[in-house]
Amino acid sequence: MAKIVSLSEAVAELVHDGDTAALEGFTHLIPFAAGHEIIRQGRRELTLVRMTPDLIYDQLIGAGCASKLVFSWGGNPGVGSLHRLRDALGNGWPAPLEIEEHSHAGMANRYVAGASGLPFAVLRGYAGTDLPLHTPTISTVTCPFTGEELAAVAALNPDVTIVHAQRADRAGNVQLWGITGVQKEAVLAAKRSLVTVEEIVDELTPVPGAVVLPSWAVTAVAEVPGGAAPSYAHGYYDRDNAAYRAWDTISRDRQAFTGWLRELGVQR
Amino acid sequence: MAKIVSLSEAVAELVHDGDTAALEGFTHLIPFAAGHEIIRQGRRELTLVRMTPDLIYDQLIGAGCASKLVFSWGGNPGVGSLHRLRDALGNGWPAPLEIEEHSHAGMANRYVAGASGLPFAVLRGYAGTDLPLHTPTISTVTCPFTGEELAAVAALNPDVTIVHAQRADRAGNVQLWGITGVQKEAVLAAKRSLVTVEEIVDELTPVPGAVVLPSWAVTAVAEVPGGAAPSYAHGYYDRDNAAYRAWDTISRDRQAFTGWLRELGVQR
Amino acid sequence: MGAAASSPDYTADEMMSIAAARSLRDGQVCFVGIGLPSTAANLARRLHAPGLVLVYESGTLDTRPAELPLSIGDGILTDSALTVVSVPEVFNYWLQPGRIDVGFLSGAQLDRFGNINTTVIGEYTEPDVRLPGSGGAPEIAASCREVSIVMRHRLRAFVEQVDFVTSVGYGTGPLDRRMLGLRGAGPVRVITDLGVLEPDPETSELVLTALHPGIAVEQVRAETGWDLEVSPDLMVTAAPSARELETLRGMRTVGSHPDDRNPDRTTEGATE
Amino acid sequence: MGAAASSPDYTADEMMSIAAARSLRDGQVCFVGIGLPSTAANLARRLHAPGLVLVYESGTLDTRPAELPLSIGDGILTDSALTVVSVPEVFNYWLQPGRIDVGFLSGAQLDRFGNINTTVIGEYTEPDVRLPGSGGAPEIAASCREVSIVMRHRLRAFVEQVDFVTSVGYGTGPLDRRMLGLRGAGPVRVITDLGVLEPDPETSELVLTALHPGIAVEQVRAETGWDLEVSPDLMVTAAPSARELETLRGMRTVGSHPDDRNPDRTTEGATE
Repeated sequence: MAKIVSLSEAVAELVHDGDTAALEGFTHLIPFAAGHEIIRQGRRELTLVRMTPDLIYDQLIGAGCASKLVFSWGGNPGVGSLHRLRDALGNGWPAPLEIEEHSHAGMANRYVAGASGLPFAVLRGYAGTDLPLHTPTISTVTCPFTGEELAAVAALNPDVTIVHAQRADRAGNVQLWGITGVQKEAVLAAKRSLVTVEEIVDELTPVPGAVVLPSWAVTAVAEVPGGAAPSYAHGYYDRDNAAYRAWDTISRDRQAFTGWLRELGVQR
Repeated sequence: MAKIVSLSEAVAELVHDGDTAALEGFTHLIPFAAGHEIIRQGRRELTLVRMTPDLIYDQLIGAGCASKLVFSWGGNPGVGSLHRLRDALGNGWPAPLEIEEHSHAGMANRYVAGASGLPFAVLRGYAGTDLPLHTPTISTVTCPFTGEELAAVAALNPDVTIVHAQRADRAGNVQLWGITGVQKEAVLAAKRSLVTVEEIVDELTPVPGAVVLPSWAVTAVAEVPGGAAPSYAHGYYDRDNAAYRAWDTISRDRQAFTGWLRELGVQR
Repeated sequence: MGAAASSPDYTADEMMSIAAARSLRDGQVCFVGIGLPSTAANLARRLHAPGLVLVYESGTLDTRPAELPLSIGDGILTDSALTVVSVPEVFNYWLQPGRIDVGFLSGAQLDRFGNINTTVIGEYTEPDVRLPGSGGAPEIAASCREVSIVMRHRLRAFVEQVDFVTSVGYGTGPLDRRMLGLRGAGPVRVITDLGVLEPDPETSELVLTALHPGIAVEQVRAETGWDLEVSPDLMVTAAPSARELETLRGMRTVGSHPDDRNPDRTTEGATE
Repeated sequence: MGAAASSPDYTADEMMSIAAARSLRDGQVCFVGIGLPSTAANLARRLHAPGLVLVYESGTLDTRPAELPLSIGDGILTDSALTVVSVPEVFNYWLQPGRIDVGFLSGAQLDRFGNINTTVIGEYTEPDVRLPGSGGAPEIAASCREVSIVMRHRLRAFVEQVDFVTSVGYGTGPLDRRMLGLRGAGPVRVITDLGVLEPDPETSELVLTALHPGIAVEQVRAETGWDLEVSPDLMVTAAPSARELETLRGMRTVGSHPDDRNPDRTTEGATE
């Protein structure tokens, strides 16, 4: 059964230096508040896993929390590049960053395999691309019935997955809706999981298109209203597109970024 | 885009002698009316695919429509055995019946592979059981990352899949809810598909837990109110448990069964 | 035969259901087949385990039916479920990775190593009796953290070796599960209408560890097709309490009918 | 440079979006990346293809946004979708089996065989420019029945050979797709702000098949890094109609802002 705890307790207990951590949410419901708490608590040497690194990983990388990034598309959606990511990759600032690069289909299937208790997943992918030359978690398998060769990707089983959802009930059952991305798979693939929610309610009224994560499949739930901003929480608040644009300016410059970190409450 | 047609037209056009046909629905939403229409139109030599053959396949088999059954659990749920199935297997009446037998997990994954355009699926299954000795669509694959051996099952791609749903709109988009079983996968795995629905409506109001099949993924839709009886359609009518019990008596006896066929409008 | 003669207050089947219910602990996640397992799990939920989480292979997660379902896919399971997932999902995301604490199984035949047959009696190609088949059982047996087997204790069912291995218990001995890559612990108890069998920790062979009240060891051995060993710590099951019996008898099956008094007619098939 | 000088009524980018929109037929199912593809597809839906089915990789199926989304996962896509599925499902059940008629892609580099690079300029381990990466593009390129590429025609982008193959066009020639097991037809057209390239049926090399109004062949060749062949049947694109321009200019991006006038700033990444 999921424990209901504060965000700082949850991060202190569930996210350790050196962990493989996945913060998921496909544009929608990105767990920004949890990411910021990881920065504040000064975690180091994380392997950060996420299909679309987005601002949240640009911030974690810039803050020096990560030593490796596993991803499939690293940009500021609708705006441009992730400058902290580029600075880490190109100049090792503030720390060198290793990468493991996949396609979306590959990453999604890695989570599916992880959630399914399988060591790998099969897909039609990567054939003819240069990705397998650089990514050891891409291989091939042969169909035992047809002899056809297909792509195989290694399962992802993060030490900890963090997602944001609209609601949980007092028993810790979680409900999210709108674009639900790979959140279910990312939570089920992980050894430990934290779900931050907009609100904790007495009862989870059914919602069309909702994904429900039973309490017994989640480690901890923390109530964090606004915890997905500047991304959005369908039915609660909209995406703050201006903040995404403003990040382009902040993140281009190390000094501006350090100022942003200071505002977050981080001294460096 | 799905065509909206009558049930008899749909069966005439989409189900051919010798086809591999899947009529799916896990206890709920079993497409009985479509099955009866196949009996009436006298199809022969079908390979019938279904996780839980249930009464509908007992009827099709007894009527002589099938030459092969692909399945994972063949009983009258909550009542007992399928006597027409047993008579076909044991005595070749009215025709010999070949079987291809799986577990539920295997069958479900065969549909998943079929829906995904993959030739096979991987699962933890069958190890140590006697099923692989008799079922050639069960094999093994080795994980290219860990060396672990896992079960592999061949994809199912029926010539035609038939399911029943609560509603469709006039464009042929389909909506079903409650226990949704493997219906989505069975439809997506098939070359052609027919969905019978309780009603055709102007607009598909969203329903919690609903699966929506877009019109462009369905071949034909036929309005058949009550088309799942004596199984049930969540929100429309309940399961007729008495009919399931009564079938035990009818199906035990070839003569009683032939009388039932006659009532269905079949002369033999 | 069985307990009914010496215990006029309850039937042997009732003792079996109650013993099965008692084996479940509050908060466990239980994968439930129809018939006896469903009766036992729903009974436990009404007695000592209100937080028992029931998962049915139809995809209904954490369901709390007010009445007993007649089949694994009854509407009553949907209405009371926390959520309903697809059948591929229930097997791939919920059962396969080992998220289920207890799987309940039954069968037409059970052997000394806890292997279950729900496929055929006799040869596969020319069977004496064709049974329903596997359903979800092989993977329930493989993947649940532990398995409980509930079935009536009859000589024709408790056999030296099953005619067909539908679901693996311990295979041919204590090393097989690991060699086969099965990650759950396997069958940790067999609850019958006569008593309870458990695997010997050394050999994995099922031995008699408890008798229901009024049942003699010889009665059990007479209904067992192998030379059944008896645990030195043989227990006697507590008789059903008034509350247990009352609760069990008060559970009504959906759309009920005089025939529904025995909700276990389908025990020959492990699950649907 | 480009068309703007000779055609004061519209920009070269507008011509490109309109040409891309025209390439879509009513009733097609289209896998849409953000930026130019999303603009073109939504424009087509408002013009001649009201029944165009848009699928975004965020899992929104058959979505009809009233405004243009800024990102691939905007709420506006959910609100107007027939249904929303998970990201694994959109790739596995919808893209992979070949259910999508047209995939729209863009890139930082495109080569003579239609291969696309959205990963790095330079060496992978020591890149000159690190680009966003693959996103959904490799499998879109592999599995859609056909692919349309939309990108600005610049010498640095239209190269002899891409530095990194993120998404396969025709590989090294006409036999590669079959040998690689790719089931879609590959890129059937490249729509730029100068004209249209299509693969030669024999060699699969991209050749110039249409010029936008006011553009000269030499202009295109000057912006192409290989010895661009010109089709003997070279066409001239029809200039944008008033209705096309008006509709394009009337499309507003969600939460719009002066910067949103160019909804294609992210064309360096094929999709998110």
